[in-house]
Amino acid sequence: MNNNLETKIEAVLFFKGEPINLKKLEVLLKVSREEIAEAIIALKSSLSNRGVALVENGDEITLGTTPELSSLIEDLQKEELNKELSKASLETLSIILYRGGASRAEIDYIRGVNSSFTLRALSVRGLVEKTLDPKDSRRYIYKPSFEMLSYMGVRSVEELPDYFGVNNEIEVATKNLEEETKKVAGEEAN
Amino acid sequence: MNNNLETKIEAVLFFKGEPINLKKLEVLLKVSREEIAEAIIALKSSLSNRGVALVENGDEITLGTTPELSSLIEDLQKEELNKELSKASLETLSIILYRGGASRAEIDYIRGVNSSFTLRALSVRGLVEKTLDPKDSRRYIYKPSFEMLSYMGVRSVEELPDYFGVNNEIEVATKNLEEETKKVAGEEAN
Amino acid sequence: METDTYQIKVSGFEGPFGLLLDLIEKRKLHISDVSLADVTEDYLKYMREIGGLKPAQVSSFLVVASTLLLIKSKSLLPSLPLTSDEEGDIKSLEERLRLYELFTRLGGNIKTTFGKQIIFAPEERRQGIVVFLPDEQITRESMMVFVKDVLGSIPKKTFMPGVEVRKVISIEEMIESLSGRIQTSLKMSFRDLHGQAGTSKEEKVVVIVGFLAMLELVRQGLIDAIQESHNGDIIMEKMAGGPVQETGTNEELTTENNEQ
Repeated sequence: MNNNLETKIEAVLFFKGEPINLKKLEVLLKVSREEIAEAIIALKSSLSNRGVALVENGDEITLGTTPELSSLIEDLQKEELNKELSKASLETLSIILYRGGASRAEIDYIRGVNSSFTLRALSVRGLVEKTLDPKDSRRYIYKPSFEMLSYMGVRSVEELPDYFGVNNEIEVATKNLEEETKKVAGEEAN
Repeated sequence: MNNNLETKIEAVLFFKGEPINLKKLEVLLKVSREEIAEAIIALKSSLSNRGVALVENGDEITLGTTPELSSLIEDLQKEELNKELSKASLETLSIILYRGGASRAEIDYIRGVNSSFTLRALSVRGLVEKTLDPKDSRRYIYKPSFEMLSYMGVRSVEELPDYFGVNNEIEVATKNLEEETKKVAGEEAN
Repeated sequence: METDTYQIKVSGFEGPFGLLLDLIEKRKLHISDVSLADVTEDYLKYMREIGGLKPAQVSSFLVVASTLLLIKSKSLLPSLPLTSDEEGDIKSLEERLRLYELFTRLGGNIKTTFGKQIIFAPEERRQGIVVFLPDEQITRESMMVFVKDVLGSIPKKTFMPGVEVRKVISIEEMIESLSGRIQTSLKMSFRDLHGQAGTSKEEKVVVIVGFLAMLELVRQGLIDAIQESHNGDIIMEKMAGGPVQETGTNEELTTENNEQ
């Protein structure tokens, strides 16, 4: 039964060829979130030594080629890959990746400069995505995209280098951040 | 080694998503036909109870969703095709119409986000057509399909309301955005 | 002197934190109010040499400069009274700088990893379904509305956050008031210092007088920096145009600026 669900998810992901929301999987396969979560764990382990990998990003999952075979697939790729990141992009991306999403006010606050242009450029490149903040519908949160995780060769943000080491540090350091930036956000157009 | 070859074949098949000739695999992976044949047997058995299956047809192989799940995939397909177009899709379509055909980069600049998935959705429904850019063979131009134009009751895009005004505005905006992005990119690169 | 050996590459920094961190690291210090006071003069020297920066950049450098001035004044004259807002500014500068340092370090991780081992999504499949499936939302009118909405939402130019504009406009005022406060506090400190061993007293006064002179230089340099920037932005108009006006007007201008 559960095994069956795992193969169903795999088939759906393969057919779609793009990220799918877990909520959508629940509805489509008529099962609970718990069952989905369990099946995903099983699928991940089934795919652990294969040519295809499961990538997770927030509430979405997708399939991609395994990062270890990157150079093989890169030769087959027709479109040009842009592997350049400016200093401003690196700073902005590290905040978004390691904080698991950030508002523009927070990014501006940490960087000490206006980041709207950098964010737009990263968004055009598909490396970050702008979504409404679930906690505050008046503001936007920038989140890492699948494209970003793919370029980093990680199956989820937890696989980022130093992720667990710095997570706690960030938690402590950014405790006041939300309070501080809320004051600023109210006065901004964005 | 053989196991390694198996995952390589799986990754290539997954990435291409279409039938591949065995001869081509030999060249690509720099191995003999025997080694390919052996790896294919292994891959077939690895995939025997999965959501994705290996399909052989003469000298060609490909990956497909497992036949047992065909009704699930058909449902998904139907649902995909019949669902309402998203705001992103409508926005993208309107740019393609009023630009009289646009590259993905141009659409991305104007929308400020990456449009690859959206363009895919529009293509699948036959609303737009992808052709190679005659000016640059590495990129594609998306054009409204003939069916799209006749559905809208126009013989050509020029008959769209306020076409020339809007077309000119897009032209100017694209140029400005491209220039400004280049300027920023140059500065950021130090 | 040690400070003279610093080779600061003008315009090598996008924002003030990169510069500050660089100055602190060159002195092999950690982020603290003490190290910030130490690098204040280097920072202000950089500010004076700065040229050709965009108004938005100038503003972020100035905001930090004003906080550094407070830190430096306080370190010279511990008796200088600070408002709670000013103390907050100092604390938050340290905090922001630590955060910035952390994320710059993590940015290094991204730099070394990005694009090295890529996970590829499948290519677009060629044999797409060739059926035509329109949507009743697509009409001549709706398409025109959509395209005009998209064009309307393109940002025209990068603008400055409102808060920073106001801070920039008041920095000239702040320098003036700071000079006054230091002088007052210095007179009081004279009495405080009177009974103590006299050697450091004169030295200290010399340092403080030097600092006051520097404040005046910064004020001049600041005006130069702003005048050198490209025209067309409200900040230069404000700063070059003379005395500062009340905040209400500035906010209005900022909003206009955003919406242009």
